Amino acid sequence: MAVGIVLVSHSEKVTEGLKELLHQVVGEGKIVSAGGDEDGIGTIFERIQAALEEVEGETIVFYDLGSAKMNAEMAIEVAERDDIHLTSAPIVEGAYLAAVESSIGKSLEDIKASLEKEFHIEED
Amino acid sequence: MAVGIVLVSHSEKVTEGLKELLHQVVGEGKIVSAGGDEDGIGTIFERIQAALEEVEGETIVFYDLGSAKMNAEMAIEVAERDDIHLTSAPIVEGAYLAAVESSIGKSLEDIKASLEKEFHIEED
Amino acid sequence: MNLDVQTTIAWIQKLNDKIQSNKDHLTSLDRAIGDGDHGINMARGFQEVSKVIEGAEFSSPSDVLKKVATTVMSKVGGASGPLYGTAFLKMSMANKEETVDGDGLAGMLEEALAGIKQRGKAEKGEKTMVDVWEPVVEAMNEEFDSGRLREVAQSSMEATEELKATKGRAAYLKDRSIGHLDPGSVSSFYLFEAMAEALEESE
Amino acid sequence: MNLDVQTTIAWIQKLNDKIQSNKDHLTSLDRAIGDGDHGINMARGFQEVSKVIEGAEFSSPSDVLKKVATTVMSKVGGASGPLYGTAFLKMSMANKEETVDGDGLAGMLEEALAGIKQRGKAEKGEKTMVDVWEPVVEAMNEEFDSGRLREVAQSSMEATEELKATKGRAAYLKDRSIGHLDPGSVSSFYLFEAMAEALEESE
Ligand SMILES: Nc1ncnc2c1ncn2[C@@H]1O[C@H](COP(=O)(O)OP(=O)(O)O)[C@@H](O)[C@H]1O
Ligand SMILES: Nc1ncnc2c1ncn2[C@@H]1O[C@H](COP(=O)(O)OP(=O)(O)O)[C@@H](O)[C@H]1O
Ligand SMILES: [Mg+2]
Ligand SMILES: [Mg+2]
Ligand SMILES: [Mg+2]
Ligand SMILES: [Mg+2]
Repeated sequence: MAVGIVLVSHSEKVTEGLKELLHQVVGEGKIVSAGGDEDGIGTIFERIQAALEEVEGETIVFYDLGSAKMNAEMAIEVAERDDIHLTSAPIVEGAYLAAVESSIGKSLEDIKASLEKEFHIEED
Repeated sequence: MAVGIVLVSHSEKVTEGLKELLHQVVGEGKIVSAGGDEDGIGTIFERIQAALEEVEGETIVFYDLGSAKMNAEMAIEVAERDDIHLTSAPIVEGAYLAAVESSIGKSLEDIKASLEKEFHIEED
Repeated sequence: MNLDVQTTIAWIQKLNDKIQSNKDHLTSLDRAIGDGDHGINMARGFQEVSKVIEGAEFSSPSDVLKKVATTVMSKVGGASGPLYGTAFLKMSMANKEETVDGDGLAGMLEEALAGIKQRGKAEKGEKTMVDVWEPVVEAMNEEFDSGRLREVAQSSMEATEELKATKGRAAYLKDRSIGHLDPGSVSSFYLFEAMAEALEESE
Repeated sequence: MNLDVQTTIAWIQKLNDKIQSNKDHLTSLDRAIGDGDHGINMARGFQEVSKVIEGAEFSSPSDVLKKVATTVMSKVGGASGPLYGTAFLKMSMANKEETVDGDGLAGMLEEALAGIKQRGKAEKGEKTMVDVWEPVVEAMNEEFDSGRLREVAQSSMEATEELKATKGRAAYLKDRSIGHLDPGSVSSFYLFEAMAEALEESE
């Protein structure tokens, strides 16, 4: 799987479960879960940062709610890499599409285009 | 919370985690998780059926992938109730919106309309 | 070429045998264009079906098929659970006679196909089990014959290799789905093969 | 009215004290229009901030604020984590002098506000902490004064009660958000109140 996937949700169970689901669909592949905070529901910048480091290379990041987005944006800025894309596509459905496309060797650009088409979103 | 929410995903962790997240946002409320199958990733008609029975009253059902949809449709047909709506809105983002609106007393019709607007979908 | 209770049970048991011995084959086909669980789903569900119909008493094929339907719905899971569940349910509703003749069988299969298409919203050519069920129904509507049933099921199953998927995960794979058999079409072939065998042995 | 290392530490410790003793208040405000975790998020994060700056040596206010920023980013979570994290980071970058005077302080706050707005994409009037930060920055740009700082922070915090939310969960609540104080605006008031107290005590 070429493009890595980072899952940022307020719930660690959601990202862990989603990761398992995607692994069953695409087999191996760089899918990293960065969900939850120390008291349960929330997101933590440090976990996202660690996830981005774990993936390396072209990466697409999914988030669930607005505050997860801010933490993800911050982690991406701090990483100072230009091969990471933060998408507003829905986390479960979007990550499924991205995982399948990545597993057949699509590039980050291709996957971005597919997400835009499928979910009627405009990415920057 | 007036309108109940049933979450159907291939992963039990996803629906359980999402349920916890929604409970933190809206407090108490009828949110039932019906995810996974006996071997892990999948959906099982029986669990959805049980979830629908547990909720009672106006209910909105979210699913993740196509086969979850079929199982949900079948369970809804068998239930022979006309107060259940199956939505194609994204499961995490859609259920969040629905939970918030339900918690402030919105009706099933109102929530359907909000989901259509927010996610550019057409519901029947 | 008539279906009675005993033949119906033999059909389903033969189907279960085929599924159990081809579990890995179905799973590896699904790994190529799906999520790799079709063998697991079918084996789990039909194991249960086999157990459930073994001890029970039935008054008609419809009776057996209804039991099969509800067990499949509850235990198979995935897309194939609701699809096969619907198929068996429609068959059980289509004909309630104690012994179903060739025309009756053709009518049952036709109803099952309609149920599958309604449930899955797939049309022929989209690389799903519909690509086996539809040619089979067309052929059996001309004349019900177990030899022809086996033949048409097999050739249309094989023809799914060249189709491009537009449903489910395989749809995202698009052109890459070409060159692989559709797993649900292969399990549907087993269903028809088992039916043909049971009917022939009952003669 | 100058900020040195010691005053900066006093400011942050006072802020932590206020957060710890108002943890339940912040949480119950967030329960009304958010998800009920603002007190928990802030108390967890600033507890850690307090511990981290206690032992350490710093050469400038900028130095202290940078440490606060990275700890807040890592430990607060939620929306307020990245927002306050960004605010403290921008303050630490805006002025690196050993002692920051009134003009320097106004400049720091202005940069922090810009960071919050860029991060959260909120404008004034949307019932967020911006509704406290923006009036404060405007007033301090005229003339930095601790009494005025406290006054403006308090009145603009109180004014959020009448605003309608358009961001985050509260946005879905729309009109129902009216009549409740915005939790992040209340914690922002504590930040400015603590700053005013620390500056006054250092004189
Ligand atoms: N919408 C559909 N209509 C008809 N058949 C379908 C549809 N979706 C899937 N199938 C059939 O089901 C098979 C896959 O079943 P299975 O692997 O058990 O379920 P899942 O796809 O949920 O993992 C496919 O090979 C195909 O024949
Ligand atoms: N986009 C935003 N821009 C500015 N401030 C925001 C924004 N979103 C939330 N806030 C502030 O954060 C506060 C909520 O913080 P907190 O409860 O800790 O995070 P969360 O909303 O993720 O649970 C709100 O009261 C508001 O003042
Ligand atoms: Mg499968
Ligand atoms: Mg499956
Ligand atoms: Mg909150
Ligand atoms: Mg929160």
